[in-house]
Amino acid sequence: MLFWLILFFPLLGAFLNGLVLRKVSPTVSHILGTSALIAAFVCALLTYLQFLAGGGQAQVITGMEWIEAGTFKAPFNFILDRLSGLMLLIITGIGSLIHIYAGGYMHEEKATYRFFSYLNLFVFMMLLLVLGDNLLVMFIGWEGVGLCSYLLIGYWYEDDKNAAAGMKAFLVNRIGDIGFLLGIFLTFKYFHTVSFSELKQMILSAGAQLNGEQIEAIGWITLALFVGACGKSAQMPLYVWLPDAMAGPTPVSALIHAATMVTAGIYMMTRLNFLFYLAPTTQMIVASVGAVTALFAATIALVQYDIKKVLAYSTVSQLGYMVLGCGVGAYSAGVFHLFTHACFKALLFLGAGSVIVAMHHKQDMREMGGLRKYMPVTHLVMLIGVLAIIGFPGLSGFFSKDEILWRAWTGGDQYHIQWGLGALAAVCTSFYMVRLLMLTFYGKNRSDHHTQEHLHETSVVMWGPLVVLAILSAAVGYLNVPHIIHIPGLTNLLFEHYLDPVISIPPQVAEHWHHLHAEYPQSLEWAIMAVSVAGMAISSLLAISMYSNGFGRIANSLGSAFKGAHRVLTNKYYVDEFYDSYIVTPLRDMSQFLWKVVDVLIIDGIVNGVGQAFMLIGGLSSFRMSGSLHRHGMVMVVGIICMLTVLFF
Amino acid sequence: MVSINHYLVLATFMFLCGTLGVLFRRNLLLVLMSIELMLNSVNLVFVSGSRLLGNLDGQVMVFFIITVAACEAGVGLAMVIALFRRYGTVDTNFLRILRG
Amino acid sequence: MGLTDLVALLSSDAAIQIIASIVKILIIVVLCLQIPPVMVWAERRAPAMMQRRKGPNRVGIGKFRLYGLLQSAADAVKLIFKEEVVPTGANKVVYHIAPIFSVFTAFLVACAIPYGNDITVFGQQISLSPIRLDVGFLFILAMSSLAVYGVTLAGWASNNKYSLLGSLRASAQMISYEIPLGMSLIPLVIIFGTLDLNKMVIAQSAFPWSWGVVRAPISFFLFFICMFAETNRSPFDLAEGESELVAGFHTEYNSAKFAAFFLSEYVAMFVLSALAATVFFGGWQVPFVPYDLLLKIAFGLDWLAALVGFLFLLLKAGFFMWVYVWVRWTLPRFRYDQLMALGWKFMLPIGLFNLLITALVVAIFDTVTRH
Amino acid sequence: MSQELLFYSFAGLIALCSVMVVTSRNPVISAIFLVGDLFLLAGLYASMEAHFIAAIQILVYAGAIVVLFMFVIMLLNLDPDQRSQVQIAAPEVGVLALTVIAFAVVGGMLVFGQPTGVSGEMTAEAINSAGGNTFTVGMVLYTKYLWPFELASMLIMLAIIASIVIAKKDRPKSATEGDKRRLAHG
Repeated sequence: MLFWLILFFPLLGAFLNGLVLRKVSPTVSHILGTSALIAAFVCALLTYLQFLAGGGQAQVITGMEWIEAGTFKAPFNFILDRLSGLMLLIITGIGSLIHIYAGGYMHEEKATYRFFSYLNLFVFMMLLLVLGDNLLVMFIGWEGVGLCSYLLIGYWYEDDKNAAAGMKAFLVNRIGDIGFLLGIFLTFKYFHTVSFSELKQMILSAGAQLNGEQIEAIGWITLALFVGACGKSAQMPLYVWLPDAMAGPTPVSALIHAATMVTAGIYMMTRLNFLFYLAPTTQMIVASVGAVTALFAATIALVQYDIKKVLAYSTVSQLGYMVLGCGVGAYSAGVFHLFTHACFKALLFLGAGSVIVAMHHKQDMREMGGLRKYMPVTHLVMLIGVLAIIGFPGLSGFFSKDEILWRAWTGGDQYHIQWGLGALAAVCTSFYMVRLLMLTFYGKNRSDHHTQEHLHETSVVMWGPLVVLAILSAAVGYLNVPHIIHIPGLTNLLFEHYLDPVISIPPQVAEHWHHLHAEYPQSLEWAIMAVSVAGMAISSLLAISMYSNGFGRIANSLGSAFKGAHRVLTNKYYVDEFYDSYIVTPLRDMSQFLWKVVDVLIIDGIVNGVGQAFMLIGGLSSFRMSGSLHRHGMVMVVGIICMLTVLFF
Repeated sequence: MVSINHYLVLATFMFLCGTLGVLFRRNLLLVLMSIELMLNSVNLVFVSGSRLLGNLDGQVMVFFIITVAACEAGVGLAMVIALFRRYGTVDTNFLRILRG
Repeated sequence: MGLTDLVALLSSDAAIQIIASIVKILIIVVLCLQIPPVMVWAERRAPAMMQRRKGPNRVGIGKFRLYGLLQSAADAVKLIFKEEVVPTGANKVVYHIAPIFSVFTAFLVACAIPYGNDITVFGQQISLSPIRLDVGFLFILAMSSLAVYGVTLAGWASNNKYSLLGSLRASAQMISYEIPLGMSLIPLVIIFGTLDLNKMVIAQSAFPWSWGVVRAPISFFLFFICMFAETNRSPFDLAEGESELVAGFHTEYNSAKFAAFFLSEYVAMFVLSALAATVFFGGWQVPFVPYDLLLKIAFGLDWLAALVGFLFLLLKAGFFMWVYVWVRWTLPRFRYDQLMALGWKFMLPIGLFNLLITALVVAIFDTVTRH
Repeated sequence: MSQELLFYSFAGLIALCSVMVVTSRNPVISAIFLVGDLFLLAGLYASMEAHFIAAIQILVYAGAIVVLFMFVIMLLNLDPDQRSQVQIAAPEVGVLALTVIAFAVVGGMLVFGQPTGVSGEMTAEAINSAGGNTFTVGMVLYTKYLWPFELASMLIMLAIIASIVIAKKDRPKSATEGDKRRLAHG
């Protein structure tokens, strides 16, 4: 019962806000939307505690029948296990905080019922995605969150740019969805089920020997599903939509494009980890794509001026880490990074949102600076967020990111390059995040007089959630302390053991993985950690020295010394331009051809021709229509009499 | 004892009256009334059949037919009124919009 | 055929029933014919009482004036012996049929009211309503829905625009209020679980706390309003609003045919009053005296008990008749759109809601008592 | 004996009324005869122990539908010359003859036909012991025919809305030029 309420409340909120209470004031819609989510969070928490108290065994909750055709079955069943329970808490918990915050952020808008309705609907869809026990229910959620993302990116749809950004997100995601759909089709073709629990049982049961065809199919299935994950989780080469998605309101960026929706790909891969374990080639591809994306996005972020763009590329980069973690088989590390990232990236986005509100919706960091004295609370929480993301020892990012890098190194010799890329990306991360902090909060204020006059700390509705998130960002790292560090009273690798029942290595490859884990000495782990911390420290110091007072001499000279590289980075490697001229334009030309020639001339010609032919024939025979009701009735009666006569005699 | 044949013959006669009314009366209202007559003859068949066979489905069917007849009369009369407003007549001799 | 044959024929079961039916119908007709004079008298004396004047008190036989009661008799005689005038443009057949139809339907409904518990005569059980059906309730609704024809046809056949307007108003009003009327009574059917009015009366028992008015107060409220609207009585008497429509649908009627309309109107009032008493106030039940006890008090004579019950029914119905008069001299007339709005936008939704609630409560109660 | 007497008197009156409905020149008279028809049919139903249907027949048909007809007739208040005349031309006569003959044949077949069919359990005695006609019909209606019943209520809802929309007088619409031409043509 409680479980169903989790799903019910956000849907109710969306329904009420979107369809019933459209005329109410923004405050009412805010309270409605927020309380729906808080109620869902309370239910989720209770459900989760109940679930843990029950031993934390995965359970399938039977809903209603949905699609049944022959052997194909896709009921609305839901799975509650340690993974989905955790996601449940992240989505509803962080979602609640962001909802509270959004009330402050959106309070100048007029029709916020739309905003909160979409946001609640998003949460419902995300819950569906996370809780679904089969690929199809997950796909509904998958598409639903895509839809809500589209609607929210284009929330200020009067501006063409925002509408275009929404469209871009939607279309790029379509490419990924094709992969996902292919994955579903292939899964059903080779395993005759789309249910996670059945699939897991089939793969893991020792007796079930998969035949060669199925092993080969797993490679393709995982690859296809990974394409889907690439789309949703913004990996190369489908990441281009995420930076543009920042056109939406900042709470949306925080909730959808940082904390929850974009992690769907990682969630999906973790959910199906037993399949990915059986496909080493795919894992190699996954790890490579993740590492490359991490570095690629991080380098772009080095030179961006828009505060939200920096965070967007940072998100892409961090998602790359998580994907890297999945690729090297360290799913628990990936999910753990997902968890910590959800906390600190939501914090960073919301902090940036506060800055943007204070700056009257200016987002260019060149016009900021010195905000520390105007916004002390925001500064403090942003500082914690930045330290967390760059992996400052003791904060959450340190534990989660290092775990991924360590697992990448130990994943096997073939993964050392990926480790290198990841470590380099970490260096870049600390540079651009410190740069962001410096340009925003330190140095002299560079904004115009009018803006400067109105600079002030935001309301408690906005900084309250920030403080909660800051505490979370600082603290959650201690859930997964690596086993070389001993903190009294804390169990090492708590989180990893927590996820053990979900991460299930198939018996065929189990030996290989257990073997890998055993062989590395502790000193190596210390060394890897030292490398990361040193890189972080050096690049942070570099950034501080370069940007401590706006764009210093070093920054400018560096920019002019590497003019070419700077230009390439500023233009984001010309990826958008490349896509535009080699994919979008040819497609548009082809569509023009299909429209103007095939559709209008040929198809319409045939359809209209048929209609006109009938008009012609009808016109020729219409002289028999007298228009008299009775004549028609008589013809009918005579016809019936004739028919009956024939029937009887 | 009155056999079912009696009822059937009576129903046939009513149906004949209804049919002729539909075919030969020029007043749309009369046409609608004739249709009611036909429906009633069918109802009679249903009820007598229900009694003969000891099966209540026939009576339920009559219930539904009465429902449909009510709807038909409501919509039909609304159309008659709309027609009268537009053309000032309900005589089918003058209502030949569909003439080819 | 000898005398013994005749006696045998007359004492056969079927014959007893037929004779009983004829007697019952005669009693009802005679009873109903007494209603208009008494009511006319009441309608004159009551306002007089309210307005501190005397009212008719002169007409009498010799010295017996009977508070002017005989004024009505004199009026009736005058009315019937007036010259009949038929308007030239009238549709003669329909003009004559309409009042007959009116009286006919009013009397038919009056025949379906249970006037007392079943009695046994010559070993035959005889119910004290001429028309005893297990769907008696539906019968009453069906027949009262036919009352509208008399009004409609009369107005149309008179070939007078005031008559036509009055009849259209009256029939629209009657049709509109028939729906809330039915809606207000259906909850009672649900509660008592029967369509047989006599069984309803028995189910209510002699104790007022189990009467319909206690079990379904909202239904009674709706029914009470519909009573006035259905009979076109004040405050809903727009159909014959003298100041607007001369006299409504019976403007062109006079003499005996006018008397017929008069009769049917008062019979309809009586029927609704009796129905209210039957459905909501325990019908022929004597308050606080269960029928068994009543039978014992009446020396075990069931006809005597039934007679007492009948008198109590008349008493209860008479109260409502009095309320009719009372309201007429108390409340002003509604406007037509107010009337329609009240019927469709207020009474009907409440009726539906009441029906839903009653059904729910009964369903829950049944489920609870069954387990 | 009395059953047959009842049937023949009712049947005769029904036939008479049916003929009068169709042949009366005045629609009001037609409607009155239609009411008579419905009333007599209700009597026949009652004689066949179908009390519920009989009551419904009067309540709905006579009490509502024909009243509606009456209303519309009065509302339109047709001129005498608009009350319809039967036009008889050659094809009409042919169809008339054919129809009458066809119905006569069917009637003749029905007079001598033997009914066949699978008998159910709800004989008059069974119905009485099960709680009466209304009760048993209700049971069938709310169990076996529950969904059709709900659909019927939907249908009524639709019909109400449709009638209001069709007959609503939103803005006076006079006949367009095309309509006038067609009318003149016809």
